[in-house]
Amino acid sequence: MSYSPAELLAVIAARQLAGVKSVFAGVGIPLLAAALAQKTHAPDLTIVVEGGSIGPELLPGQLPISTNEMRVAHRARVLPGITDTFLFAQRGFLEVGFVGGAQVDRFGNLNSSVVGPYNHPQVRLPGSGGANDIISLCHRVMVVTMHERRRFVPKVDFVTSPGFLSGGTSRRDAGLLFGRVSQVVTNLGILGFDEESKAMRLEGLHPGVSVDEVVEMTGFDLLINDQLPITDPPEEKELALLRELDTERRFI
Amino acid sequence: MSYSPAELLAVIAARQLAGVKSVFAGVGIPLLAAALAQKTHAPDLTIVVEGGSIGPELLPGQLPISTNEMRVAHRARVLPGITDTFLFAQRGFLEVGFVGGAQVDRFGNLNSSVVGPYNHPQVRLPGSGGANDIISLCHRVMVVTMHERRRFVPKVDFVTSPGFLSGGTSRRDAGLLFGRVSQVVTNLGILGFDEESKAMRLEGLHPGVSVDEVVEMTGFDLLINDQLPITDPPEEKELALLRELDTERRFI
Amino acid sequence: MEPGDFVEARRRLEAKARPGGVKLTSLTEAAGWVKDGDVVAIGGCCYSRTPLAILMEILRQKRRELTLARNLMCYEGEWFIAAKAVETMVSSWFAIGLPWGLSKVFRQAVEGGQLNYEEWSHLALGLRFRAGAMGVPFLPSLSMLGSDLMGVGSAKSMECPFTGETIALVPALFPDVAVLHVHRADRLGNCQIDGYPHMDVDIALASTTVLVTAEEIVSEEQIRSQPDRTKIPGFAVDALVEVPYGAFPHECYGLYEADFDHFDKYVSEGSSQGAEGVRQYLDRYVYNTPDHKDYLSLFGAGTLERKARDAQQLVGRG
Amino acid sequence: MEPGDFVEARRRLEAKARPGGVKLTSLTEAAGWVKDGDVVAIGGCCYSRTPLAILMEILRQKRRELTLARNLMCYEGEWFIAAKAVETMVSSWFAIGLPWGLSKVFRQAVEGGQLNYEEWSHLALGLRFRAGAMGVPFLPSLSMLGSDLMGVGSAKSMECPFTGETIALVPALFPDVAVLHVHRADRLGNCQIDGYPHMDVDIALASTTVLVTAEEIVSEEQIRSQPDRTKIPGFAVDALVEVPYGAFPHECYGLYEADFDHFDKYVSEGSSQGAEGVRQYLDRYVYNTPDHKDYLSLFGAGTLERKARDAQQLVGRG
Repeated sequence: MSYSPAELLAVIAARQLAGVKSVFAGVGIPLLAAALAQKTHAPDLTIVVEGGSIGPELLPGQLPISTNEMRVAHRARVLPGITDTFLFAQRGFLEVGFVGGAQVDRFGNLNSSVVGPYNHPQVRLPGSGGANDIISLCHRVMVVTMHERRRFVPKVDFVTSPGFLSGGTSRRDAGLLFGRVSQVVTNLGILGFDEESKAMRLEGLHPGVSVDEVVEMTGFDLLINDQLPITDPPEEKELALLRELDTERRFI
Repeated sequence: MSYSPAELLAVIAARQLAGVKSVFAGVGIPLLAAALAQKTHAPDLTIVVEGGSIGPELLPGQLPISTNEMRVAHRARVLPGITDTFLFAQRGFLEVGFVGGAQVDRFGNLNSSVVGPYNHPQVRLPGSGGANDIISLCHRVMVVTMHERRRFVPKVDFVTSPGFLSGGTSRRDAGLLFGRVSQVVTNLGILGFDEESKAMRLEGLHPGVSVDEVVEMTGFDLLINDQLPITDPPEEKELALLRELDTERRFI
Repeated sequence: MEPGDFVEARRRLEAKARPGGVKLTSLTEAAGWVKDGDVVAIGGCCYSRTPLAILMEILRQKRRELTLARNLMCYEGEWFIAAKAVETMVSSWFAIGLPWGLSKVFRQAVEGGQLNYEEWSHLALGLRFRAGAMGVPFLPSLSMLGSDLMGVGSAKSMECPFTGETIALVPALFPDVAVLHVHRADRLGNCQIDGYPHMDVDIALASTTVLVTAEEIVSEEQIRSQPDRTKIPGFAVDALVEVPYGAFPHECYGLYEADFDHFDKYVSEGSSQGAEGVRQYLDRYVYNTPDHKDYLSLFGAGTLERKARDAQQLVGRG
Repeated sequence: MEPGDFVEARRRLEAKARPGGVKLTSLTEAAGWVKDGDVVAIGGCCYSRTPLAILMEILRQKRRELTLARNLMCYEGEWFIAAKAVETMVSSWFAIGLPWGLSKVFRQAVEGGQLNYEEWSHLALGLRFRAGAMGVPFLPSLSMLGSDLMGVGSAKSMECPFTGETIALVPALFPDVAVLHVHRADRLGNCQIDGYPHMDVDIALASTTVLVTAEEIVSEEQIRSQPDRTKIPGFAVDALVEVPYGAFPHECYGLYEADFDHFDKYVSEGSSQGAEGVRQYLDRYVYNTPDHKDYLSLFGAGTLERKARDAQQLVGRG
């Protein structure tokens, strides 16, 4: 069965949620992945969305395009204020978070603010939104992104969302006592971070992808695991569930 | 028309609310005074009660006996949480507060915690409740109390609720930038504080009360104004309104 | 846990792997979460929405050396003193209510040195719970500055780095257990409270373990039909028990008024005789009533119905 | 006002003697409270409950040199840039929404140096409003620590006096004016919001002047019958205007869904051509529509009704 890169991302991200009880998800692929996980590997999963929605259900064919709209509140159990929603994460209630960004570097730092200097940017991007908070406050965070050389840079121009900063203990030293970037899920493979140096490491490949291809699409020296398991391809059931949700194929 | 000391207190306190727009009132005399003011001198008065009730109306004959019960929420317009209710005062929304205490001293400090040392008290009293917050956070605060020598002490055993502390600028120096004890309304007269020293000063007498009587009932050296206007006695209308509210004469 | 230790508080929350599913259990099992020596925070305020049913069950289970934290303590505080179940109380006020004067039991316990009493201003204690709920070590305030309350607890003051002014810092309180009584919840523990919310939400979020009794367990559909009324999310709740009249003879907004006649009786026959009087009351009302229905039967159905009518009238639905 | 200056903020609130009575007025008079150079905080979030009617009136009144503060900015931000009405924006995010990509107008303004953009994390900006609402100079948080966001605004960090850990201190934001759109209010300004409350309550309490549009002005009796739904007390409100569809074509929870077809049109015919395209849009939709009814007539009654039906369906009342 064929599938798009976005479908692959959603399926792989969903599988990482096996047994997880709460997820802080943004709209698009993260929300689809969370909804898929709920129907497959994580029946007790509570989805939390930053606009202030706990436990919503997605309406097939009417997926939300912002974290603050009725489609994301559909059949929710709680509708807290936005600040309170983030404070649930700061207190420690939310296990897994999803983030993305225009740039990601070898220590998992993300940039969604500016290309170039902050005060005179070449490109002004939309900014953090909740990304900085999610990466700082959830137990663990998954970066979900397309794997492109212009995106995987040696050092982000601006640390919007702190990964492991300059590696080693620098994240902890800055006062970020909780949470960590646990995985980077891309359309090419699954990456993690070296326990000591916190440098990014290739840990798995998706079907049909070579190490060379990953290296080619990565703008910095990547650590590479000795063992590189090949991802099980998306199952028919997983794809069917996704496509039932995103009937318009807006995101997948 | 004859009236009880409690009725006198309620009437005088109500008159001090002329033109006031918001009052933080506890149950008993303060709430009666606020309700009376609303019907006479302060039509736009919003009553706020610490249990979390904004704009309630008293039910004649069913006056509340705690700040946290349905009688104090009757016909309220907002029912906020308790912490949020006090935060309205901290932000500066609430003009006048009422407090009382087992002891009050010449600088308007109040004690409702302990007689004797804190750790080995002769008498353990109920404690601050919201009194400390009200006196620290409202624009101005009125102490409403019976005038007794054992109550008007030179120095309170324990500062539960800070008046002017040790006088002069000491209240401001402690970080209490806002608010002040503006008046002490008793069954004998009306007292204020010297602008410089912040020592308590007799500023008015109720009908039939002599200066000697006030001095006799005060356990410290009281400043005494040259001019001591005599309070207008409670009017029939004021007493009638009070008695319509407290039909059981529970508090008056 | 030390005041303000947000790191340890969060680690405990992360470690306990709070269940995500159905939280329904019995009063006995719910109260079983409480261990000797725990810091137990009590929801409601004074005689409003006090979780009496579960507090009674904690007494039946003979817990010891507890710390109780509640913004305004009512006579449930006397019970724990008389039962020798409490070592320290953290509160801003302790009495039964204006008409009943000072608490003799409380006075004797503190004056006699059997009870540590840690006094905070009402707002300061609220901010301690809120700091806990927010997962931060402290909150700034102007409350308590200059007063002797600064010296009896663990508050600190600092120079504000933005304005140079003196600010009080109130440390987070992270209770081991919260006990709360709410109007309704679904089986996953999503709780709705009507009327004044008191400090229950902050207490729930600040505590490591949260035990809730609800007047009514309702369908998930019902909660979902009014999600903007849900105050406590299910992921913050460990145990949930349906207990109608679970706060009685204290009040529950809109559902029943407090039974002040019973308060009179409690004081005249019980607590006015000090701890021994309270123990006799507990024998009759708590230890000899194995469950909450037995307890309620001591009040009579007529009383319960009358108090329900009074409540409806007071909130304008009578 | 400097970030965190709670003293000045409180003095302003005390000085203005906020009226206690009826707050009803016209859109023109309400917007008249805004002065050139003011810091204006905008309620709602992205395209939800944006107070568009009053924002349009502020544009009609040709205000200049404003600072706009909003957690997630949607295309109303482009309007103020194109109208040369804004000098600085304080936000955590600026775009129109995923399908419409980056905002060309925003990019050109920032990249060309015509707009100061102060970026905060979403939580940090929320805490700035909350600190303001609480009347304190700052709130502690873990948000933004270690990131470059610490360097672009006025946040500080400190060693926690209770735990020794590093904590970020986010300074209070005290806007001069708040503009908010709510579901209903009584004439005294007691406001109820259905569904997600976003940050409106904190924004209202933090601001010196509060201007509210409501879908419906209801009786005081109605507010009093459900006081636990009231989010903003009347004493925090200066001006109140009844404006049905006051957020349209943005959404209002339960009442109307956003009109994404109009978004498409706005982008393709307007903002994709940059500031000039937006100015042409403003000419048609704002400057040439003297009041909100004229503006709504451009969308057609059929659209408004359809969006109302969609909304009811989404919240389960369809």
